[in-house]
Amino acid sequence: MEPETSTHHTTTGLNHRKLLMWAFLGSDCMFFGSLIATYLIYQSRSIVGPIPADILDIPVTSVSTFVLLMSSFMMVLSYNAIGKGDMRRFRIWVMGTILMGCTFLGFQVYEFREFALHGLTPRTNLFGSTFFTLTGFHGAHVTLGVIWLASLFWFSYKDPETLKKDHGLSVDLAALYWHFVDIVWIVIFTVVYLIGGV
Amino acid sequence: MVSISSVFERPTTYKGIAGWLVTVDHKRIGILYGVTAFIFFMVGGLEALVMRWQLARPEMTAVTPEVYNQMFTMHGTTMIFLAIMPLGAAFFNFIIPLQIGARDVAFPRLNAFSYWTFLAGGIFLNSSWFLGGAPNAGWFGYAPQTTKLFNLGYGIDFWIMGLQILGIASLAAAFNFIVTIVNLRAPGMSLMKMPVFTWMTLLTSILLVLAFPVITVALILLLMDRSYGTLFFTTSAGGDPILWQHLFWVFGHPEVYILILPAMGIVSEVLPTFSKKPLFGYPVVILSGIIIAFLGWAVWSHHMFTVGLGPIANAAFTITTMAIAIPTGVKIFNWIGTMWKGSLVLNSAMLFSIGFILMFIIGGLSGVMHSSASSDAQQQDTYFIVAHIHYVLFGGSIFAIFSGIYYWFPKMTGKLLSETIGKIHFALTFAGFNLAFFPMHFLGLDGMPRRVYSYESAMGWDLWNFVSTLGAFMIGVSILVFLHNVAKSMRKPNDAGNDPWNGRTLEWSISSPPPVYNFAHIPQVKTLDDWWNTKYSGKKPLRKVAGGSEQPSGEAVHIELPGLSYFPLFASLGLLIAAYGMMFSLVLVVLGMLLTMASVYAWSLEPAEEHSPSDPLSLEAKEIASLPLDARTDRIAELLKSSQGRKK
Amino acid sequence: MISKYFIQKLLVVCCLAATIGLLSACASDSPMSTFGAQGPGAAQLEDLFILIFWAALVVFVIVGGGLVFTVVRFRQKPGDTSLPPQIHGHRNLEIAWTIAPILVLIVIAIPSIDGIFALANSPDEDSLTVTVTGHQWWWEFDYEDEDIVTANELHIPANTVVNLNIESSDVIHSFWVPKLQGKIDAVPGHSNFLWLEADEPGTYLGQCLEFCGEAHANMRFVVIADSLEGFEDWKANQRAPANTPSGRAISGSQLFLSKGCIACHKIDSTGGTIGPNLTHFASRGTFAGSILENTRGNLIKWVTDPESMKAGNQMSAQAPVYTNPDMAMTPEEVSHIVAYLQSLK
Amino acid sequence: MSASAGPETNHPTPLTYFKAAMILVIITAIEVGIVYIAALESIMIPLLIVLSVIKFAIVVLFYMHLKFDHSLFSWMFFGGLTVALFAFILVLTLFQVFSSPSNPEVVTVEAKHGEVAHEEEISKEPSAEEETSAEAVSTDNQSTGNILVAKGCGACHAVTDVSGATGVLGPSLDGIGSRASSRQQGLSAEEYIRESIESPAAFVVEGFDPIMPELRSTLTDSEFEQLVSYLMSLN
Repeated sequence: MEPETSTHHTTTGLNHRKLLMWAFLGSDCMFFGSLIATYLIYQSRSIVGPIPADILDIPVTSVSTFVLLMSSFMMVLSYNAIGKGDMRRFRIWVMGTILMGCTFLGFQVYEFREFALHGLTPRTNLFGSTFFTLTGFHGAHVTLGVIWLASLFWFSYKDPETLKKDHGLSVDLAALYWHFVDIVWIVIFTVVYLIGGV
Repeated sequence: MVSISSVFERPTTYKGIAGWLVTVDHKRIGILYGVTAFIFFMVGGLEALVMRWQLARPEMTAVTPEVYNQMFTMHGTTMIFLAIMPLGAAFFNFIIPLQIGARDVAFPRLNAFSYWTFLAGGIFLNSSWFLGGAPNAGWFGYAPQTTKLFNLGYGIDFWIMGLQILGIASLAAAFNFIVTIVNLRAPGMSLMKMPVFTWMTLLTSILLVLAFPVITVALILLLMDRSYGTLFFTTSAGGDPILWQHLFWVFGHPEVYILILPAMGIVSEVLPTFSKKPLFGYPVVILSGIIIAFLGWAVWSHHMFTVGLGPIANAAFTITTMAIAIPTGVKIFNWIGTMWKGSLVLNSAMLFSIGFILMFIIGGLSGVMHSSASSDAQQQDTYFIVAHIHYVLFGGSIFAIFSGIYYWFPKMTGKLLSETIGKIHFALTFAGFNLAFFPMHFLGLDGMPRRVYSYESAMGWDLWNFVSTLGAFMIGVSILVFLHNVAKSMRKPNDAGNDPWNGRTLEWSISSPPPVYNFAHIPQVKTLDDWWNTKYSGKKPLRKVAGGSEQPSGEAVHIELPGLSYFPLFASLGLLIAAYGMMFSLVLVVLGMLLTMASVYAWSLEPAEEHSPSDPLSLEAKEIASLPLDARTDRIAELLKSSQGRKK
Repeated sequence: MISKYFIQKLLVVCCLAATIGLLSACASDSPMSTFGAQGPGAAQLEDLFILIFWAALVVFVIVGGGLVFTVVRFRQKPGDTSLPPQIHGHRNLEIAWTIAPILVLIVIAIPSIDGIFALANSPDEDSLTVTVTGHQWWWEFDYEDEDIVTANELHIPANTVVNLNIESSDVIHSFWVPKLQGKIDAVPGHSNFLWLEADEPGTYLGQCLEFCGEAHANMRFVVIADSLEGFEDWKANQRAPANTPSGRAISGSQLFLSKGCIACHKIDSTGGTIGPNLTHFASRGTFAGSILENTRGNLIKWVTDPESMKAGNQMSAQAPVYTNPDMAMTPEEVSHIVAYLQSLK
Repeated sequence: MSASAGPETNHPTPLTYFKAAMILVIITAIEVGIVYIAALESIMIPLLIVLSVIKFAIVVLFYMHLKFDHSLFSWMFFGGLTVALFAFILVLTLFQVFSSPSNPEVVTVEAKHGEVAHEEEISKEPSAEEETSAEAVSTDNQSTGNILVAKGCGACHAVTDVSGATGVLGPSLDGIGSRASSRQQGLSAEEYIRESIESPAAFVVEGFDPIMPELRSTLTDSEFEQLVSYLMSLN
C-alpha cells in the first residue's frame, strides 16, 4: 500500500494517488452520466409493461437508501479514526460500512428478484433493460467498494503502520470512492425512484 | 513489510527481451508504444491499399463485398485506436517526463500496464481476422447494423471487447499523464512555463478521461443487447438507434481532438526550434487549445446532420461547429507568425511540420464546408468527407507524428536520421498523400458514396479513383523509404550529441539517449523555454555537449527509481484471456479475471520503489547520487558508453 | 533570388488554377454529381456550396500563400548562423486574426441556416406524399393516397413538390438524389421528412448513402419525373390489378406460389411484404436495388442465382428455393417464372 | 513524506459528520414525503432536484471533504461533473426529454409504438394484467395478429379473424393453440409452435410442400415471444 514514488518532490504538494482518485471520480461522472441519460431517454418508451410506476417500491428503496447514507457516515468515521491512529475504532467503523454495503446489496438482490417475479427482466422492455443496467452497474461499484474495504480491514491486522501513513491515505482513497458511489445513488434514487417512480 | 518476494522474486533484469517485459521505464515504454503502433499503422495501411486496389478500376473483384467491409472497418479502427493514438502516447511517454524535468511518470507500473493492455487490445482486435472474420460495420458501429439481428458473427463482439480493452489502456495512460503533468513538473515550472507539447498532452489526457467512459457505456449497452437480449437498440421494442449515435459521437468528436491536439503540440515544438524564434503568442496558442478541447463537447451532432434532428438542432450545431474554426485559425496564424522573420532550417522535421500546416489548412477549410448542415446534406457520407478526415488525420496527425519522429529520434536513440532520405521521404509522402486524397474531393462532389466496394464506369468516377490508388501506393513506397532510413541510422554509431537542433526545452539538456534516471539532478526552471534561455542568458553553459543538467541546486538528491514488476504484464494478459473467454468460454473469463485481480493485488502490495540489492540500476543510481555534481555528468556518459558495449 | 520567388508564386497560382479547372471539369459527366442541379432544392444547396467554396478558396490563397511565402522568404541563408529577432507575440495582430475568421464565418453561416430551414420545410405541404421505406437492400415507395406500392423506381410529376416520409424497416439507410435534393437518413423507428422537386421530366439517380451492410453499394434507385399526363397514365396503370397470366406465364404464376416466392413478394393483395411488391414488375426499367436492367437475360440470371448478381441479398439467403436443395428450380421452371414476371406489366 | 493527504487539522470533527448524516436522513425523509403529497405535485420535480442537489453537496463537501481540501481536487471533480451535466443535458434536450409529450416528433415515434407512459390510461392498462401473468407480453389479439401479417406469415397461412392473413400455401392457423399439442408425441403445443417457426422443415403438415422460409431470424426475441403467445391464444 505504499504510495508510488512518494518520496519524490511533487509540484503541488499533493499526493499522486489522491490526484488520480479525483481524476477518476471526475471521469466516472461521465460514465454514470451516460447511463442515467440512457435511462431518462428510455424510461417512457417501453412498448409493453411493466412501467416504473407499476413496480418500483419507494418505501423499500427508501430504507436501502438510508442504509447507504449511513454507510457513508460510518466510512467517514473510520477515516476520522485512522487519521487519529485509532486502529480499534477504525476496524469497528470500517466493518460497519462493509456490513451496511452488504445490506444495500442484499436489498438490491431482493429488488431484482422481486421484479423478475413480477415479470420485469432486462429482456422485458426498455425500462427493464435500462433499469437493470443502471442499478446493476451501481451495484457493481458497491461490490467493488466492499471488496476494497474488506482488503483494508484485512490489512489493518497485517500491517497497521503502513495503513496509518499519510494520515490514512489508503483509507481516504477508499472513502472517496465509497462516498462517490453514495452520491451516485442519491441521484439514482431521485431520478429513477422518486421522480420516475410515481 | 512482508513482501510477496517470498513467493515471487522481484525482477532485476534490464537486459534482453526479459528486460523489456518487466520494464517500468517511461522511455522504454515509449519506444515499445512507438514500435508497436507503427506496426499497426502499417497493418492499417495495408488494409487501405487493399481497398484502393479494389477501387482502382470500376467493378474490380479483388475482394468480396464482405471482406471489403471488414477492411474499411479495421482500417478505421486500427488507424484511430491502434496507430495514431498510441503513436501520440509514444511521444507522451518518452518526452513528457523529460520536458517537465521528472525522473519518470507518476505511476510507472500503471504506465507499463497501459502499454501491455494496448498491445493486448491490438492483438485481440486483429486476431478476429483468423477467428471467424473481422468486424464489418464501420469504426462507428452504428446500431442496429451491429445488433445480433443484422450481424451474427463474432466480428462485432471482437470489435466491442477490443475497444473496451483499448479503452482501459487509454484511460490508465491518460490518468497517469494528468497526474504526471500536474504533479511532477520541475520546481519553477508553472503552468504558463510548460512546453506547448506538454500542455497539449494534458488537454488530450483530460479529453480522454472524459470521453472514454461514454463509449464504454455505449459498448456495454451494445454488448448486453448482443449477449443478454436487452433491448437498447432493438427498434421493434422501442429502442432508438439515434441513442447509439449520440453516445458514440459524444465520445467520437472529442476523440478527433484527442488525435489532433498532440499533433498541434508537436508542431508547436518543432516550428520554434527550427525558426530559432519563440512560439508566437504562446498564451494564445495555449488558450485556443483549451477552447478547442472544450468546444469539442458542443459540436458532436455535426456528425449527425442528416439523421433528422430537426432544423433548430442542426442550426445550433452548425454555429458551434463553425466556431471551432476560430481557435483553429488562430493557431495556424500563430504558427505562421512564429516562422515570420525567422531563420528557417528546412530539414525533414521542419518540412513535415510545414506540410502539416498546409494540409491542415485544406482539411480545416473542407471542414468548414460541411460544418454547414445544409451544405453537408450534399456531402455527408460521400468521398468528400473521406478526403476531409484524411486531410485532418493523415495530413494533420500523421505528418506531425513524422515531424516528431525526425525531431526526437536523436534524443530517443542518440542517432540522427539521414536528412537526404528524410527529404525524399517527405517529398514522396507529400506528393502521394495529395495524389491519393485530393481527388477524393472531386469524387465526393460527383456523388461517390463512402464504404462502397465497387462502382460502375457509367458513374464517371474512374479517373479520380485510379489517380487516388496511384497516390496510395506512393504513400506505401514512402513508408518503405522511412523504414530504410531508420534501419540505416540504427546501424551507425551515436552521432547526435545531446542537443543537435539547438533545442528549447529540457529534454535537450541531457544526454542522448537519456540515462534511466533522466536527470542526475532535477532542474530548476525559471522561464518558458528554459533550456534555450539558459544557453543564451549570457553566461554560456559550461558543458553543453557533455550532457547532464547544469542547473545547480543545493538540495541533496537521492535518486530513487521505480522497481521493475511482472504484474502489469500479467494483469493485461488476464484481460486478454478474459476477452477471448467472452466469446468462446466462460471458464476463460473466470481464469482471466482471476489472473488480473491477483496481479492487481500483488501489484498493490509490492512497494513501488523497492529494488533487490543486486539490482544493477539501483547500484548505478546510488553511485551517481553519491558523486559531487561536477563528476556526475562524466560518470553518466561513461556508464552509457559501457552499457552500449554490453548490448553488443 | 527574385526570379525564384516569382517561379514559386507562379507555381502556386498554376496549382490553384488547375484546381478550379478540375472542379469545373468534373462537374459535368457524372450522373450523381452534386453540380448541375435539376431541382430547386439541390439548386439552393449548390449555390450555397459555391459561395462557401469561393470563401474557402480566398482564405486558402491568403493563408496558404502566406505560409508558402514565409517559408520561402525566411529560410535560412547558407552560412548564416545569427539569431533572428526574438518576437514573442503581437497583441493587436492576434486580435485581428481572431476577428477575421469570425467575419468570414458570419458570411457563410447566414445562407447555411437559411438552407437548413429550406431543406426541412416543404414549400407545399398538401402536395403528393410518398412514404419511402429503406430495406436491406432496396427501396419501397408507398403512395398511400393512391394505393400504389412500388419498388426502386420513384415516379413523380415534374415541376411539382413531392413530400417524402423517409422510414426504414431494418437498419439505417440514407435517401439521396443528388441532382434534386440533399440527403436524409432512413432510421428505423423514426419518420424523417424530405421534399423533392424536379424542374424537368427525366431520370435521376439515387443511392443509399449510409452504410447498411453487405450490399450497401448495390442499394440504388431512380427517380423518374414524368410530365403531368405521363404521371397520370403511370398511376392508372399501377392502380390496375395485375395482368392475368397466359401461356408459359400461367405455369410461372403457379410456381410463384408453390416455390414460396409469395411469402415475401406481394402481387395484388396477396403475399408478404419482406421483398418488393411485384404487381407491376414488368413496368419497371430496373430491378434488384436498381442495379440491373429489367431484361429477360438479367432476370434469368437473377432468378437462377441471385447471389452472383448482388452479393448478400436477402432472397438468396432466405428463399427456400436457394437454401434448400430439394426446392431448387430447373432452368425450365426459371424461364416460366421469368415469363410470369415479364407479363406483370 | 511531504506529500500528504492534506492538513488533517482542518477536517471536521465526528460531531459535524453526525450533523451532516442527520441532515441527509431528514432530507431523504422529506423527499419521500413529497412524493406522497398530492398538493405538491406541480412543483414536485424541481423540489426533489433541489433537495437531492443539497444532499449531493453535503456528501461531496463534508464527507469527501472537498470543502477543506486543495482546490485542485474540486477542479478535477467539478470539471468532470460539469462536462457530464453539459453534454447529457444537451443529449436529453435533443431527445426532447424535457419537453411536453405533445411535441410532434415524439408523437410520431411513440404513436407508432402505441404507448406513452405520460398518458396514464393507456399505460396503466397492461399493468393491471401484469399481476396475473408473469409473462410480460401484451395479449391484445388484434395487434399481435398484425405481426402475423407484417412478418409475412399471412401470405401463406390464413387466420379467420385477421384480414391480412388469407394465404393458402400453408395450413390454416385457426385453432393452432389447441391442435398443436396433439401433433407430435412428447411435444407441448408451445414447444411444437416454437420448433415449427425456428426450423420450418421439422414438421411439415401432410398435403403441403416444405417451402416455409426460415423467418425466425427476421424476428426479434420479443416479436417471437409475441407471435408464439398469439398463436397459443388461437383456440
